Parts: sequence; structure tokens; C-alpha cells
Amino acid sequence: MDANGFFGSWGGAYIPEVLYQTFQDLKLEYARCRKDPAFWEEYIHLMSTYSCRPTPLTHAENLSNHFGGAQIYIKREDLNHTGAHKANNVMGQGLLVKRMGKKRVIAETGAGQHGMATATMAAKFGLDCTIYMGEEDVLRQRPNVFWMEKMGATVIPVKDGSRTLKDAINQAFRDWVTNVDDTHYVFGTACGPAPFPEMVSWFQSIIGIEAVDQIIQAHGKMPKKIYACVGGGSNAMGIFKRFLEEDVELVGVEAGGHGANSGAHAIRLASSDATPGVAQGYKTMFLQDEDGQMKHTHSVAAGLDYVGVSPILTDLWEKKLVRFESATDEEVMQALDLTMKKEGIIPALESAHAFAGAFREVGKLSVDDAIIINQSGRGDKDIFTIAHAFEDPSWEKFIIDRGKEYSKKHSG
Amino acid sequence: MDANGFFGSWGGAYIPEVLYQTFQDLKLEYARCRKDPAFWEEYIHLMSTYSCRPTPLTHAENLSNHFGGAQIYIKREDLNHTGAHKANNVMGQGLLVKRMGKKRVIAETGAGQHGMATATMAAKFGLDCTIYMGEEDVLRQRPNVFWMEKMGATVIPVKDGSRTLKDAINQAFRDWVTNVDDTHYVFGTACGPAPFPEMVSWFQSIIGIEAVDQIIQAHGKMPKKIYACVGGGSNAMGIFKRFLEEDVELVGVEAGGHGANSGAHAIRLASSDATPGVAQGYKTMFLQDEDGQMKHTHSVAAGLDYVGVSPILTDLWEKKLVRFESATDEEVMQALDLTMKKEGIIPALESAHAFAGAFREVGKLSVDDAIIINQSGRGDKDIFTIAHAFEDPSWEKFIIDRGKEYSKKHSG
Amino acid sequence: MEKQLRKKLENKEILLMTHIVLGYPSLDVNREVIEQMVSNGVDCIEMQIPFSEPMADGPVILKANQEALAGGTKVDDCFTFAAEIIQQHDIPFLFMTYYNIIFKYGEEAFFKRAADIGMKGFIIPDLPPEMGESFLALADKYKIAPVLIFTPTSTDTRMEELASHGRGFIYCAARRGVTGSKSEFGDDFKEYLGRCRAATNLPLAVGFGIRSKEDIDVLKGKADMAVIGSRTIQLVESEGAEAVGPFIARLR
Amino acid sequence: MEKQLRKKLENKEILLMTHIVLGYPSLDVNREVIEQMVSNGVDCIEMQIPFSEPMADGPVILKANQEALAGGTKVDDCFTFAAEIIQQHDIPFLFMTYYNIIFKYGEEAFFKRAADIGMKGFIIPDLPPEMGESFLALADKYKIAPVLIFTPTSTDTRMEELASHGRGFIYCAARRGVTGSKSEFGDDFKEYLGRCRAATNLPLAVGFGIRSKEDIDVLKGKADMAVIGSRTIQLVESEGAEAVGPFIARLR
Ligand SMILES: Cc1ncc(COP(=O)(O)O)c(C=O)c1O
Ligand SMILES: Cc1ncc(COP(=O)(O)O)c(C=O)c1O
Repeated sequence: MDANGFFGSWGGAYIPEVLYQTFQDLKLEYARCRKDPAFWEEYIHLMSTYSCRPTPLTHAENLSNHFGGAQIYIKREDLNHTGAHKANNVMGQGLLVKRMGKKRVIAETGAGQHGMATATMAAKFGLDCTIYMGEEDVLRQRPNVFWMEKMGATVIPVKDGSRTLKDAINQAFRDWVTNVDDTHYVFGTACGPAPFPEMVSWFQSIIGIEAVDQIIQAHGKMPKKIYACVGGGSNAMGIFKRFLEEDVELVGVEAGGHGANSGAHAIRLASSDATPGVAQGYKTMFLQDEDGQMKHTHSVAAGLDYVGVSPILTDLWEKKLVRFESATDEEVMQALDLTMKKEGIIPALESAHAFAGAFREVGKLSVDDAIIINQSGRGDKDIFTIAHAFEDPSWEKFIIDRGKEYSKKHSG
Repeated sequence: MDANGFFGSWGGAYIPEVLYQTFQDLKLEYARCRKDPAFWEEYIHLMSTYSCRPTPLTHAENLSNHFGGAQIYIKREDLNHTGAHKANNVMGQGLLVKRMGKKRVIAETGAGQHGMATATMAAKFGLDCTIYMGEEDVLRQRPNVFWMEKMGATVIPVKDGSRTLKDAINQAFRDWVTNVDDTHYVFGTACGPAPFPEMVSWFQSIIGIEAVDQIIQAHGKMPKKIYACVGGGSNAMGIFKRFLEEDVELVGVEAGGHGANSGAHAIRLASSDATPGVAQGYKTMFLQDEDGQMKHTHSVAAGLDYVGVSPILTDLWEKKLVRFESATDEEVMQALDLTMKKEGIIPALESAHAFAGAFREVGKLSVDDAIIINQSGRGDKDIFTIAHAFEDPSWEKFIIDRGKEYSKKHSG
Repeated sequence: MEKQLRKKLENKEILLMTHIVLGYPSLDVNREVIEQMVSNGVDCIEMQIPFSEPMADGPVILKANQEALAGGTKVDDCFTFAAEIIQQHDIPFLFMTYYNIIFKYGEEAFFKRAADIGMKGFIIPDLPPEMGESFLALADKYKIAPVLIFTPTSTDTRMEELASHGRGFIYCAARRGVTGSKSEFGDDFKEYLGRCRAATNLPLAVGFGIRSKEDIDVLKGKADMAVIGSRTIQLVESEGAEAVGPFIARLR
Repeated sequence: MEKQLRKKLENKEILLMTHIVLGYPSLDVNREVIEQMVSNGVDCIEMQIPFSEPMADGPVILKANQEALAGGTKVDDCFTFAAEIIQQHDIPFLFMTYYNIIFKYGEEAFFKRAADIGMKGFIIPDLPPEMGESFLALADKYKIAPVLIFTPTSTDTRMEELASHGRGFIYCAARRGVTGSKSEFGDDFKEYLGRCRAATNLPLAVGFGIRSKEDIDVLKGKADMAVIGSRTIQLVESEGAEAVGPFIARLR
């Protein structure tokens, strides 16, 4: 990152003037933390006592045999407290907030995972908490909303724009510019104005730092390839960062939605649909029209359904240090199904994109090689989406019956 | 355990003759495993790569300050793969099954956690899997059923008796006596005929073995008390076992349901409602009538709603080595609420009993002391029960709307 | 009881034991069914005291247990009823039940009362001899035959061990599994019965899934007694108690 | 533009700038509203080119942006319309928009076309000077004033830095937050305005939540221009374009 927050020609901090001083303070505190080994130690201690770091690296023997190619290893971010890698970032920012003495946090959330993680952190650190969530995502991820509220957070459904992640981000910024003095905005992914992309990647880099030791121990040498799904890019950056120093191919898998040519997807880097732009505080490749208006995106995975992408990844893409692929909703459901049946592991819909991307290629590698798939989260929170997508009849009946019961209660 | 499987006067193996040889084989293989250090090593390796052992010990600072008594530490079994301590037992038995060369596993399940864990293990080890689940529990825990099926297991709702855990156990035995040659019954708790109580406790003892080092590291000395909820008794035995050697008070918390005098509870040892009996293959204190017919029990937590209890715990209770308490449904919901708000942690309804039991007493201890609460599982799987119990209006609306959507689809 | 059965065997190719669940559908119907059974030549009847957790029983008997309990059947009622029945009919009667019924009643009290009313034997499917030391001692003391069970999974050694504790007769389960569904009587079965015979001098009763004259004919010459369980319960359910007599009569 | 404004200030205690969102509710209504504004003495108008992510705008302008886009408003339409309006009315016009609109159009092309049609300034709330090196250079080249923003969180140093890059006037946000809701003009506000004045010689425009004659009166003597934003949009929504003229007239 250069002094203005750029990675190559991407990134920066395109922020309303009212946030200028807050960003100065944030950058200063962040720089202090990076220089202070005690901060990272405190972070590691927190993550290993409150969440369960190091998260394991699981050898997926059955999947490996099924494809007959490289040995598949799964980095288990799903075993984090709150069920996803989001905890890494949020707990790190929580420690920062404590140092800065702010009393309130806000966050946007798409899949609800980042909102859950932030509400959790706020409860633990005794902070007020407001979560912005696109109305459409509130509907897709109701259980998460329930838990966030139970943990004391206020969840505000955002009814503007496409009513998904990007609109929640705008709304969080509106809150922030209003309550800038006592509030920290816990950005949920490696996007947004500097220093967020770098800071979030730093906290997430714990994934790759652990994985490098784990794969050497399990496999004796570096893996050939690493796969991660890419929404904003934080779990991908988290596992990629450490491996950029090594001779390992890094593959980001974006949300192919109904297909690359359908117009209903969220492929920023693996298709030519995206163009350079500046929004939500940073410069990157956006899915936008010729006027610069952001397009509607689609993915079965709420957490990947986003118009922009980490400027760090865009830079790495431009420099050909990371390869980008996409997986369609349908491929993802198949990958999910196979992983459940073969390994007893339920990836989040987001993470299942990384699985789908890996499954396409792993058979071509030698059985002596290894790949790592970053399982960013667990899928059991996605029950409403997954059971829906599989059109499970007993699930539907169960919901119908429950609904009738509640209807009766309210009318009777 | 004596040669006949008794702990004091409790336990034994009251099994149909057809299972005699299978139990001989099982006891033999189990004895071999106990003697073979490589087996335990393999078990530890599996649990630290597939699940996330050691699970952390979390210092609950906010709760500790709230009560102003001892420092509260939480042993985080909720961070296990599949979300509960059940994984410890199931993976251990999975290794045993592999050694015995059986191709199929069956299990009973109450809360669904043990069924989930077994289905997961079966997927991982490539075994056929059938899960018996009381029809009432199928309704309470629908999401678990969905996932078990997705992992390739067959879930059979049991419509006999009280349609809960004990009936699922009977039904599993009926399957076992029929398919004894190729099938292993993965008993889910420290109950049932010998060697199950001891074997399950052995696998679960990993909890206490880890906790002893962790509490010394965090707190510098032994805790004063340890709290665990008691359904069948496996998570309690898991954390208690290692501490039986130390000067630590062990407290088991049973399901108080609507209250000790309501008749609607599952208090076996902390009330005088239970009497000695023999059922489901073993001798223990059962909630039964004067003829020896088992009574209906009640708990908001499906996993504690059981008529019997581990014979090992009954023995320890008789010897006054473990104290038993109970917590009502209402106290449990309050404890759950407080824990979510103060710590950002969502205990399973079962585990919340241990929290409720501890909260009653922790204020009386000194701030220099520590207690450990065993958080046997995570509560987010209980969304249907918890959101229901809190009568959350937006949850109810959400379900009503979803129900209507599915109704329309089926009629249209 | 063994003697009683041997005597009957002098005149019959094979004996017949039937099963009823006390209190299902009611003690009155039980009485009528027993009457029909005895007068149509049944040699021995096992009366099941219902239990809430009948883990070795299949769906038919399981349901019968539950309904008997739901109807309010108590252990005491079962004793009173059994006393009356034993008075009326001159064949051996057994109690079949699960161990908890006896344990909870008090083992010795249970044996004593059973002996007092003339009960001949007990079949307790969840009490292997290892768990039944005091039970077996009391059986001896009160002269009530503890009927033990052979199964196709029993090794020769195990059969001998069981035989050494069993009295009255040995109950040979025709197959793995619970009561109720059909059994196959093929080569494996014949080999199994051969092993049973070799292991004991006690009469052999074969049960589990015996439903027709054909089934019983297969057993003739190989076993001493055929056990009809679920079939008659189903018959009472579908056609009433009066159908039992003709059904039994047709079996030989 | 600074000169133009200073000239007007010779005759007026305070100037008035208004805000319209191009294409909301339609360009035709925009035209009528501008007509009413100008003929009732508005001194300067910022025309917002709608953007899909207006992160610094409150609910009223946010909605206006969305509806303008939903109605099909294109950047090209905005230029064509602005060219026509500038021709017709002899007051300075500015484009207000977010940086992506300019970036995507091509910075230089955008400046060139804006200069060609006589546009006087740009207000870009998400482009701090650090991010706008080429933008500021082009502004200089094409003589279009880059209007920068002071806020109550700006330190004195920051204000000086902003002032060194700003041209035309400085837009002083009356408070933290987004456009739309009411501001308080208490002691803190006065101290803030004092700091603004000390930091720059440029005219000061005060905006955010100014809705009435009373609000404007407070600003007299302290600021050079009052900015009415959301208020007139709401007025058009509730009472139609023809209500704007009388409203503006009543403000002084
Ligand atoms: C489980 C999971 N994985 C991945 C993502 C995508 O985010 P990112 O690309 O920042 O990792 C999300 C976002 O919510 C998520 O919840
Ligand atoms: C989370 C959890 N805790 C506790 C229990 C109770 O079982 P046990 O007493 O064997 O630990 C269950 C049983 O399903 C459970 O799911």
C-alpha cells in the first residue's frame, strides 16, 4: 500500500471530508498496532481462547480419492466462533476499537456472517452495535438477524438500491459520517477506503500463516494450488497473503450466479463484464454500466453478491499473481452436495464456490501433489437457502406447518 | 467398571441374547484400543485435524464481573465440528468401527446433535447410516434432520412411546438385534449396556484432559467447581473424569423443566422422583412409576429430556463425588439470554443448564477463584426452539411468510 | 415344567405355545382368547406383563404393550388375572416380561407371588444369565423355570452356558431381530436347530415369525414346541377373539 | 466563479444556492423548478448527476437519485440539459455528483464538455484532494472551480489544506452526517463558522439542513451563501414545481 492507500492503481480512500480526521486516527492507530508485537500477540491470544485458532487443516481423503488427483486439504475457517473467517477480522478490529476508546460499532452485512461476528464482538467488548443489512438479505438470512438481535445489536434493514450488500455499505457510511466521533465502522471485507483493505487482510492473514505450517506438516511440501471464494476478498486474501511468497498458484473463485453470460452474476475479475470504477470509498473493478452506475448482481450466496472486489486482489489479478475463475449457482449446489456426502462437512454457500472451482481442476494434478481449499464458513446457517434450493419437501412441509401454527396464534 | 460392567451397583449389560457375541467382540476391541497408545494417538490426530481440538477455554470476563464472584471459564465444546461434544464420542467409535470392519452404523438421537455427529462420521468413514429420532424431536429439530439426510443418512422418525430419546434408543436396539452382523450401534451418551458408559466417557474424557492444562495456564491453579449439564451424562463425564483426581467440586445440572414439583422435568439425581431400575440395557436411577413403567419427561432441551442417566454418574452421586442440581426451562432461557448479551456466545439449550446452575452459585465464590462451565454445544441449531421460546415476532412473521410461499407453490 | 411338556410330547408330534399381552386389548378379551386357545389344544401360554420399553419386541407386540399400559394395566392386575387363569386351565403358564418389572416389584416378592399362584416359568429377554445371579437363585428356590434363549448368533459354547442355566425349555429365536416378522426356514435354519439340539437336552421351543400350519410342519421332528406370538394378536385385532379358536385348530 | 459570487454579494446580505437532482422527477420538471428558482432570486444552482451509490446523501436525495436512474436518466442527458439551462439563465451552475461518474466518463473528456457548455464548478463529495491530483489539475486547466468541503470535524490545518485546493467557494457542511435532516445553529456552530472564515478567503456556503428563512437569517453576516438542498425536493414532491418560486421568494 502506498501513502495514499493504493495497490498499483487500485484502492485509495475516496471518503467524504467529514471522515478525514477519523481516517487519520485510524491509520495512525493501525500503524502503531502493526509495529507493536504485543498487539499481534494479544490478537492471537484472543483468537485462540475465544475462537478456536489455529483452525484445523483437514485432509479430505474421500474427495481426493473421488477425483483421483491431488490430495485435497481443507482449511477449516468454518470452525471459528460464529462459523466463519469473519471472526478474524472483527476481533482484530475490536482490539483496535478498544485502543481508540470508541464506544459504538457499526457494520454492513450481506450473508449475515459479518453482522453476526460484529454483534458478537460488540457483546464481548461491551460496545453498542448497529448492523446494516440489505432488506433482501434480511429475508434470506433471518436466523442471523435473530441472533444478532439477541446479542444486543440493532439490525436495520436497508431498503434502498438493490437492497443487498452494497446498499448496506452505503447506509453504514451514512451512519458513520453522522456519528463519526464515537463510532467505528467495522468494515467486513478487504474493500472500502484505505486502510481497510490492508487492515482486514492483515487480520485475515492468520489463515495463511497457520496453513503454511500445517500443510508442511501434513504433506511435507508446499501445495500446488490454493482455492478461495471471492466476495469482497477477505478470506481469499487471508489465505493467499502468506503464500504469495511461495511458488503456489492462487485461485480466486467468484460467484457465477446463473452463468457468465446471463448478466445475473457477480464475476468482477474472471469475466470482462467489470470495468474500473470508484465507489464505496475505493477504486477497483466494478460491475457497472457505461455511465458508472452499479449493476444488480446475483449469487445464491449472499456473501458473494457484491459489485466490487478488494483492490489488493485487483492489483494481484492485473499482475497475474492470482488467477480468477467463477462457479455457477448450480455447480455450487453440486459441490456442496458432494462435500457433505463424502466428507461430512457442510461448507457455507460462499465457500462452496471454492470447492466447485477446485473440483474442476484437481483431477488433473498428481496424487503426490496437494491443494488447499479455504472453507471460509459453515453452511448450516444457510439452511433456509440450501433447503430451499434443494426444494426439500419435508423442509417445506415443516415450514408450512410452523407457519400455520404461528398464524393461528396471531389470529386466535 | 467390574467384569460385568458395573460401577458400584449401577450399570451392567442387560441385553437381548442375540447381541451377546457382538458385545463380546466390542468389549474385546475396546479393551485392545485402551491398551494401544497408537489408538489414542490416532484419535487425537483425527480430532485435531477434522474437528478443532483442543477446544479453547474462554475466560468470560463480562459474566465474571456481572456476578462479582469467581472467574468464569467456559470450555468450548460448541466449537467442535458439528457443534457439540457429541463429535468426540462419535469419532472415537468411528475408529473402532473401522477396526471391527463393520459397514453400517445406527444411532439414536434426541437433540439431533448425536445424529448429526454420527451421520457426519458415517460420511467421513464411508459407512451406511440410519438414525432413529423420536417423532417429537424430529419436529423440534428439523434442520438437523435435513442435514443428516443431506449427508447421506436415513432418518427414521420413531412414533412409539413418548416419541422422544428413550423410544429412539429402543428402536435402535430393535434394528441392532436384526442387523447385528454388519452393524454397530453408536450409542450417543454414557448410558446403555456396558461397555458403552465407560467407552463413551473415555472418548469424552479428552475434554477434561485438555481443560486441566488450560485452566492451570489461564488461572494458575485448579478451579473450585465445574459445571456440566446432564442428559445421559457424556459431556459431564467428559469434563469431570480428569478432575475426579483433584480437589474440585463437580456439579451436574439436570433439566428442571417446569419445576421439580411439576412432574414435567427430567431430574433423575437431584430430586427424589427417580428410583433404581433396569431399562435400555443398564441399571440406573430412572424416572418411573411404582410398576417400573418409564414416565414421560419434559425439558425445553431435547438432549436432556431422558428418563435414565449414566450409571457412572449414579455411582458418583451415591458416593457423593458429584453434586446434582437442576435448572428450570425458565432459568435456562434467562441464562442463555445473559450469556449471549454479555459474551457473544450462544450455548445450546442443553448447555445453558450448566450456565444456569453456575450463575446461581458463582457470586458466592471469591474473585480469586475460578469455575469452569462446560459448554457442550452451540445454540444456533436450536433456532426453531429458541426463537419460539422467546416468541420473537419477526421470526414468527418470517416463518408465516415462508410457509405461505411454500403453500402457494404446492397448490399452484 | 419340563416334565409336564415331555408328557404332552408323548402324544403329539409338536407342542404349541402362544403369546398374549396382558391387558391388550383388555383382560376380558385376554380371558376369552386364552379360553379359545386352551380348548383348541394349545399346550403352553406365555403371558406378557406389559412394559413401557419393550426393546426386543416388534411393532405388533410393542403396540400391544403401549395400549395395555394406556388402558391402565398394572402389574398387580396381571398377577390377579394370572392366578384366576391358572386356576381355570390345566396347562403350564409363563410370565414373559422385561427385567425392570421384576426388579422394581422386588425380585423375591415377585418370585414368591408367582409361585403362589402356580406360575411355571419366566421368559425375560433382557436378562442374560450374567446379569441374573440372584434371579437364577430365586428361580431355583421357588421352582419357577427360567427360560433362556438361543439365537442364531449364539456360539456353541454360549449355547452350552445358557443351557446350564436354563430350565423348562429353551426358547430358540428363529432368526435375528425382534418379534413379529416372517422367518425363513432354510438350510441355515436347519443347521442352527441342529446346533441347538446338540447343546441341550431341554425341549426346544422355536419362536419368531411363526404364522401358519406350513411353518409348524417344517418344525416337526426338529423342535419340540412352536411359538405363535404376534400372529394371534393381529388376529384378535382384525377378526376378534372368536377367530382364535378356529385358527389354532387349523394349525395341526 | 468566485468573482461572479463576490459581485452578487455587493448587493445582497447573503446568497442562495439550491440543489436539484437531474431527472427527478423528470428533466421537464427540473427545467420548471430552475426557472422558478432563478426568477425568484436564487444565485447559484448545483445540479446533481444521479449516481447509484450516493453515500453522502440522506434519504430524500438518495431516493431522488434512485428514481432519476430508474427513469432512465443518463449522464449524456444531464450534459445536454445543463447546456440548455446554462444558455437560458445567467447565474453560475455547478455539477454535483460522485467521482465515479466523472472517472467513468473519462476525467478530461468530462471537464472538457463541462467547460464547453459553461459549467462553473464541480462538487464531488467523495473526492478529497489527496485522491484528486489529476482532477484538480484538470479543473485548473479547464477553469472549472473544484468546490471543496469543510466539516465540523475538520481541523484548522485540514481547512487550510482544503482551502489551498478549493476554488469558487468553500462548502461548509453545517454538521456531521448526510444531507437532509435539520441542523442546530448554536454556539458550537458559530465557533465552527469562525474557524472556517479564518481558514480561507473564499466565500463560504453553508449547507445541510437549511430549510427556512429563520435558518438563513442566522447565517447572515457569518456566511456568504446558504444552500437549500432536500427542502425544495420535498416541496416539489408534495406541492409541485410551482410551489418552489413562492418558497424561494419568502426566504429573504
Ligand atoms: C462464509 C463466507 N465466505 C465468504 C464470504 C465472502 O467475503 P470475503 O470475500 O470477504 O471473504 C462471506 C461474506 O459474507 C462469508 O460469509
Ligand atoms: C449440546 C448437548 N449437550 C448435552 C447433551 C446431553 O447429553 P450428555 O448428557 O450425554 O452430554 C446433548 C444431547 O443431545 C447435547 O446435544
